[in-house]
Amino acid sequence: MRRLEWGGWVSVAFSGAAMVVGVLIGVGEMVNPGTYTDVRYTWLHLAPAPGPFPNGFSLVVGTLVDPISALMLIVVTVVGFLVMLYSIGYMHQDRGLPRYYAELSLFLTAMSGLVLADNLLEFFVFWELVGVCSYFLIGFYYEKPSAASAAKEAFIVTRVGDIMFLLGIFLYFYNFALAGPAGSGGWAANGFLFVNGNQPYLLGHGLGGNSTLLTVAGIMILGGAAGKSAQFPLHVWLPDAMEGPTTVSALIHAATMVAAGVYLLAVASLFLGFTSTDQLAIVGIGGFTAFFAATMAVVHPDIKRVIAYSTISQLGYMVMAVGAGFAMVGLFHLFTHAFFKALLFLAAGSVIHAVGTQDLFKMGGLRKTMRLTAIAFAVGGLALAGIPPFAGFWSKDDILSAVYSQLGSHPAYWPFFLLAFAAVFLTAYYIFRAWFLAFSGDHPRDPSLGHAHEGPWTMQVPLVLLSALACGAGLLIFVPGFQSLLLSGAGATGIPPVYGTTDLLISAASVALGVSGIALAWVLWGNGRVYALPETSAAQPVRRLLLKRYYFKIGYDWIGAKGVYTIARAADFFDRFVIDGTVHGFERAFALVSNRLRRIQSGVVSDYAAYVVAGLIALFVILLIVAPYVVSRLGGG
Amino acid sequence: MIPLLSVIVATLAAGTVLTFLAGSRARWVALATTIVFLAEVAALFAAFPGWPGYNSALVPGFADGESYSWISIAWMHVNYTVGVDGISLVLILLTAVLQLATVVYSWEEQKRPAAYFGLVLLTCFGCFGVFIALDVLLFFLFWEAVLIPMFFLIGYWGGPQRRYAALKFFVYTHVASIVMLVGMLALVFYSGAASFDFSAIYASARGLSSVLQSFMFLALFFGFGVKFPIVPFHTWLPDAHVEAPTGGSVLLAGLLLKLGAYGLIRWAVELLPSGLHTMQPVLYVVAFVSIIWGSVLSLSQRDMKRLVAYSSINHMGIVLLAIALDSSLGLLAAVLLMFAHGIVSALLFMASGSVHHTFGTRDIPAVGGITPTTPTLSTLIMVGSLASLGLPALISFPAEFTALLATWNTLAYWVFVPLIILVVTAGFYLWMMQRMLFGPARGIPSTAHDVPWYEGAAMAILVAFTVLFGILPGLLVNVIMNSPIHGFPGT
Amino acid sequence: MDLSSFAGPFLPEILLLAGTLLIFLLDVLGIRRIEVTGAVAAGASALALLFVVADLGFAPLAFLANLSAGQVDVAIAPGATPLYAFTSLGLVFQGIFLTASFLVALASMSRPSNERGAPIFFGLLLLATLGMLLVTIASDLIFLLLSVEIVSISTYLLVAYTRKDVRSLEAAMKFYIIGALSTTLSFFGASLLYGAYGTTNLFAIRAVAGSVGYPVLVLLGYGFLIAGLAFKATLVPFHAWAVDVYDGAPTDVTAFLTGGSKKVGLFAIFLVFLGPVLFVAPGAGGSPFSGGTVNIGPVLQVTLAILAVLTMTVGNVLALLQKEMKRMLAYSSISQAGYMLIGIVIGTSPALTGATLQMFANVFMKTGVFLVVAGVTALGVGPLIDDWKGLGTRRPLLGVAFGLMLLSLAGVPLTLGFVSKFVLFSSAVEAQGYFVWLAVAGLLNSALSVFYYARVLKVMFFDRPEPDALPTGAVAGGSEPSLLAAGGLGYARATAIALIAVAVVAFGVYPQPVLGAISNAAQHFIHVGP
Amino acid sequence: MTALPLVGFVALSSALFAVGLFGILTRRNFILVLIAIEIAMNAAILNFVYFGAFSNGTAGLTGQAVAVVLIGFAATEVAVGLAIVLALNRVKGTINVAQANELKL
Repeated sequence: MRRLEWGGWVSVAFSGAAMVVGVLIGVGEMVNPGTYTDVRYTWLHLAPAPGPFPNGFSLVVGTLVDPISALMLIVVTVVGFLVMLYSIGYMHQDRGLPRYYAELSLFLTAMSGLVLADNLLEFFVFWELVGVCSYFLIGFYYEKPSAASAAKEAFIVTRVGDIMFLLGIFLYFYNFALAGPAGSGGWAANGFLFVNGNQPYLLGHGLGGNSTLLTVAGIMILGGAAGKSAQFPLHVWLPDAMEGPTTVSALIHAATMVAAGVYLLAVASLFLGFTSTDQLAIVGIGGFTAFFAATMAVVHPDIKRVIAYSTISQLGYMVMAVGAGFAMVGLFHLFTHAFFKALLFLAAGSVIHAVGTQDLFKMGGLRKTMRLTAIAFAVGGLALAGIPPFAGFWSKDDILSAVYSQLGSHPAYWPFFLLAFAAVFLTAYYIFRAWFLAFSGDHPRDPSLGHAHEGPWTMQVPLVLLSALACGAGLLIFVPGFQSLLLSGAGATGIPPVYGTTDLLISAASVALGVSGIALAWVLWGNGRVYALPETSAAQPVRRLLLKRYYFKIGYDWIGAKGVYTIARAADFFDRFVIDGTVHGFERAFALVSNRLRRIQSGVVSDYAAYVVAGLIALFVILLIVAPYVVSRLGGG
Repeated sequence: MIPLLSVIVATLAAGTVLTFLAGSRARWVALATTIVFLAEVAALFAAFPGWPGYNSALVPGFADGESYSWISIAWMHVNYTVGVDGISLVLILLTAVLQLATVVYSWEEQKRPAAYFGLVLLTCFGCFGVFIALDVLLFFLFWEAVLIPMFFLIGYWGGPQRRYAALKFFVYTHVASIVMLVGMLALVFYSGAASFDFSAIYASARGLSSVLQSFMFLALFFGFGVKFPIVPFHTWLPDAHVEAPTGGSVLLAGLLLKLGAYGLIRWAVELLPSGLHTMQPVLYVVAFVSIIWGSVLSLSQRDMKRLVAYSSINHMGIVLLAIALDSSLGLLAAVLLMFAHGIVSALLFMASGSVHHTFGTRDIPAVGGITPTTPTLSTLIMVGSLASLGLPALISFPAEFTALLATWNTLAYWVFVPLIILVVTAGFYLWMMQRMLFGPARGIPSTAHDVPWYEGAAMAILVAFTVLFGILPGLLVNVIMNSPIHGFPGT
Repeated sequence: MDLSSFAGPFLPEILLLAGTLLIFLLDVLGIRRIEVTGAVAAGASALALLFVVADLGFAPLAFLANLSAGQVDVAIAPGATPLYAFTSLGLVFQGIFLTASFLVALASMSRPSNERGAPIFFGLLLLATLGMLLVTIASDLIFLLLSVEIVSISTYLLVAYTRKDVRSLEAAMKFYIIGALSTTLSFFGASLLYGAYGTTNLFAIRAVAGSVGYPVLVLLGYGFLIAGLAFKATLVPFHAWAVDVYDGAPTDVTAFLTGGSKKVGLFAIFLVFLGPVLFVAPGAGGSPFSGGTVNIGPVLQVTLAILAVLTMTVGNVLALLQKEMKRMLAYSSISQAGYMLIGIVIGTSPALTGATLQMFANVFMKTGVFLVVAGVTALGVGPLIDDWKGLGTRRPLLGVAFGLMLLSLAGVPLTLGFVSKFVLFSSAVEAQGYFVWLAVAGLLNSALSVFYYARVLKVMFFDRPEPDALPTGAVAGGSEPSLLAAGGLGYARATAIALIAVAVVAFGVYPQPVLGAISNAAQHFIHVGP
Repeated sequence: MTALPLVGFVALSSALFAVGLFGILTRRNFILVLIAIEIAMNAAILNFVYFGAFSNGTAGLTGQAVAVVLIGFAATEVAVGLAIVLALNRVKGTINVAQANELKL
């Protein structure tokens, strides 16, 4: 046990160091953009040759620090360090801790690599690596079949997105190999780097007549992002990913990895460029997901899954913002969301740590024994609900305003805007439903959970720090340097800066929705009691639909387990009995024929003489009739 | 100039003979041979890129070329001609690595070890010969020399159905090599090549009419394709793998399948460009079917070895696809994939062998939750599976990425077929891991213990290569592209 | 005629005749020891072999050469009808036959010394070989057929020489009846050809082949001839006798039959059919009944091709099913004849080279395996393949030697059998066109043949013998013979087997000397042969 | 002479040959088989005689010479056959060829 904790502290120390470096780099970039020069290693190089790559072809691995990666770097390293610290207390009773810390550290490495990647391929490499870390960590409690299953599901569903991402990369690499300013040799020759400029690289240089291809490529990128960021219809894996330790949920499945999809969209939007069709698709997916996921959170009894649905929903907001052309706004929400969502998870983890269950209906009254946690959860909830001045308000409000500002030129955004707007209400409702269920009332509804207490200081410190960030991170928007950091990103020009010019009506409406959501939660759940919805209620089918997650999970499982597996069984049957059966059929026929043939050796010499005479007659037939015919047909030998 | 290739041939021949005669010390002889072999391969690499005799008149287009007359009569000139280029060199490296891993893995082989190690060395010797031979007869000689030891490895050291499996392996590959031989002879005689040498045929075969080229290409494709194996001539592979001893499976998957691909590249694609061009649609169809079939069938397998075997069909389908693209990027991808699949499938077959030793069965539903009992084995299975499903930073990824990119370059949206299959591939590996490695412990005998040191060491060697070339694929790429026959850009 | 100038070219034949007479003389004098008579036979064969090799131009033996350059491969003047002609291909075949006879004689010296009939055996062996040598130089159909009959009649008696064994006598009876029937067919065919061509000289026939006005008569004649000679060459469906005879005859005789006398039939087919096969009438051919010209060459090619494929296939398929060692080898021997026939079907010098090399290889392989079988039978091993269980591990050297021969028969690389098949099938591809399919058929058959050879190997090396199934030696019961001892086999037989095993590998690794000589001979034969 | 007689003679020898073949196929007695073989052989000999007689010059002599040789050869062959019959009869006690069928399949 001593040894394991020592190992944990090593990870804490290193992630702490990483946080220091990460924040220094991030702030350094903020203060003085372009400080950090790139380091590159050429991974594969094809010399110039006729064909698709007349000027050659390079795939490189390198680093790129620019404002958005600086921002992400701060998020990753800060949340990473805090979660690592929290883990010391939270995980100390678990087995397999070396594996836990190793995998978590590997995740942080890969995530930093992803953030710093300077081209799509490198991005993809780290993208897959964070995916596999996520796979390992979801399946950390691998003895539990549900955890093992969830890990697999997460990997496969994101893999579906990944292949779209990969195809997107092919499209960019092949079809835009020559894109670039005159004399630069084209994009392929330069290693497909993300290039800073006044506008997205491909929109500026490579588009030509290929806007269809660019659209398709953008859709593919969206597919990849949807897989990673659990957007509709690839959202199913994230709630199940809650099988992992809560720390993992906080770090990977709330703050960082799931945000990589949004980050990818932002990167693509800023460096490569989307067409307006792409944008509509992205806004549509994001807006719909924001609402769709929120509805499922409304009824769920599991505290972590409620937060997970909320994550999906919030990611939907970010996607929508990027789609509408406000990549920086989306990233800002990503930034604040990382803190308050990590906070919510860690607070939930604190509760789970204390009571040993995730079922909200068994909890209750915990605010008395876990005051700090209750406050932290409340702070996170307020931030999530978009109540000023908490962090979530600023960023979410920016998103709504930004999308709203585009409605005039893009009327097709309207329905998605409304869905996202409605989701604000749901968000506030479900998160406070969770709060009331867990913390209000007199005592836990399940009597066995009576001995709840706060965790050790390693758990409390991160809660406090994250609470502070959840309160204050949004206020960074008033720091001029930060604002300019966000505005200095490539492609920022041409997009109306929305900071500070927030549409007040939108703000007021969203705050009102948030408050009314909280109020409804209070009315329904504020006294700590639980009401059973009557079986005959008209709402029952809706509740069941929501609890069944709109049957998506069941449907996907059916496709996987029944559909594909049945095909596989059928193919196996075909393989064994038709393909192999044909071979065996030949074998049997051969044995049959040769056994008959064998009988001609009767042992009686007269028979042999008869064969000779028969052979002679056959020879005459061949020589006089068959062979001349064959020869005349073949025209000689 | 030292005739390095002949020195290696002599080393391997002497080592093989000595191993057969060494009795109980056979493993040491085998190991010593392997280490000398590795050192000599290192010497081959050391001279890169300024290889001796590169592009010489004797064996144009190849390094370390040697040529001696063997049979010379009026109408038939057979030479002992050898040489390497980037493509063969990479596969020679694979041969040496897998030989080392196999010898180490089988360290405690109890059943007639001298014969076992001798046959292992003979197989690798044959593979090495195939990769350096530049004469039709010499090539065929080595080609067949691989077949026989493998037949015995399966037939004597194999599982319960070994006779059937060995026979099936033999029938399929032997019939295929006959068709291949006819194709090669036709190549020589129809083109009027001055000798059986690769370079002589290379000089004359291009003059053949496109129809003739197509027929010959088809014959060669069938001959080499069965070794790939291509659907529907693949059913020997799962049976052979399931019944073969682990060492046999490793060599079978790691090397023998590569012989088919290498043969196709060297003796069909390079010599019959317009044949390839005409037959391209056929190759595409076969490749796509193999990719889909291998992957889908893996999904339904219960036996771990069978699963990996079918996944080999899938991977080799991608190799075929990459070759069929007829582009330099595709060829590069094919060779990378061959190397990657050689290492990774070897790792997975070793892992399934260890599963069998440890738990007495390879039936996936029968064993579960093995990770606490055998953490090392479990980790190795994970690394192998993840590498096989194409995780970046492991060796398959650069290969598959290049292959798919090349496919996109040539076939555009058809790339969806292998791409979607990537999901299925991930699916069956993950499902296997879920059922075997994770979940509550199930069917684990009380005597189960983690892998012995030699098995672990063998797999560790492969893992090292998996990671090394996964992170630095450029090392391989630079060598592969040093193959002037292909006109790779930059050579 | 100056005797010496007559004796010179025929020195090998004279040697064999002298050997025969000496053996019979010794018999009369009461000297019947097998070592003595065997040594005479082996010595005569070996000496004759040396002369033939010298005549073929093997430099180190040049001092033994007795054929001058003007006597071999001489182009025959138009109109000339010599009874015999020396061709280097004929000399190669003389070498082949003498090798067979030498090996069989050598090995047979290890037959039980108390066996009766040794002088008859060795005398007839030399006499049959003499007939074979005469076949190789024949250039007249009647001369050829009579020479073949010398072989036939000698071998009928060879099969029956023990006079006691009921199986041998049954074999001899079958051999005789089918042989006599075939002889009749041959001569009847020859008579029809004589009627059609007005001559029995092969050179004359070659000159006019196909251009006569009686195509039906010619084709009927060739049909009879094919049937008659196919008996000797064991082509399907004229093969049925061979299995029973090879099985029933004393195994050393079988070795000679398959190694030597079968090749006589094949070489006779070469001699008779090369000329007609090479003849292609100008213009398109038609039916022989339509009165127009018939492309006798292609017609014969198609016919012989059918026979070749049928022979190799049926032989192989039936060998697969055999449980008895000798019968299995007999069927395999039949299938080998199919391969060799390919050479004459194609009728090019590469094809002749391939077929000749195949026969050269076959002398070692087929004679070898039967010599081993004879030795092993003498050790008390039963007739079934399964009776050979564990032989390879009990007697490793014998096992390895036998294994090498089987591998060679199966065409495994680095053996003589591989080289010969490779050259033969290469020649089929070299001829291009439809001949490629002959190569495919042959190769597929050779793939099939691997199974029954592999089965023997498996039984010998992998199967555990039942307890006491394998006597350790007829001489010293009980104690295991040491690895190197010839125990039980006899030193002469062991020497012969060792020689064969070495030859199979040596020529397999470096075939150039033999292949070069055969290739030369075949090239000449195409131009100056009958 | 006209062409007709030759055709007739050939027909005769062919008939003779057919009789011989018939005998070989149907007789079970070794001696009778030997006789049948001789009949067939004589058909061939007759052929040589006719063809020789009907052809011109020295070519015609060949046929006659061959006929004589073949008569001698046939005698030899029969002698060998009789030797085998005797030996077989001694060991097996029968000269019925159909009963010697130990070697088969």
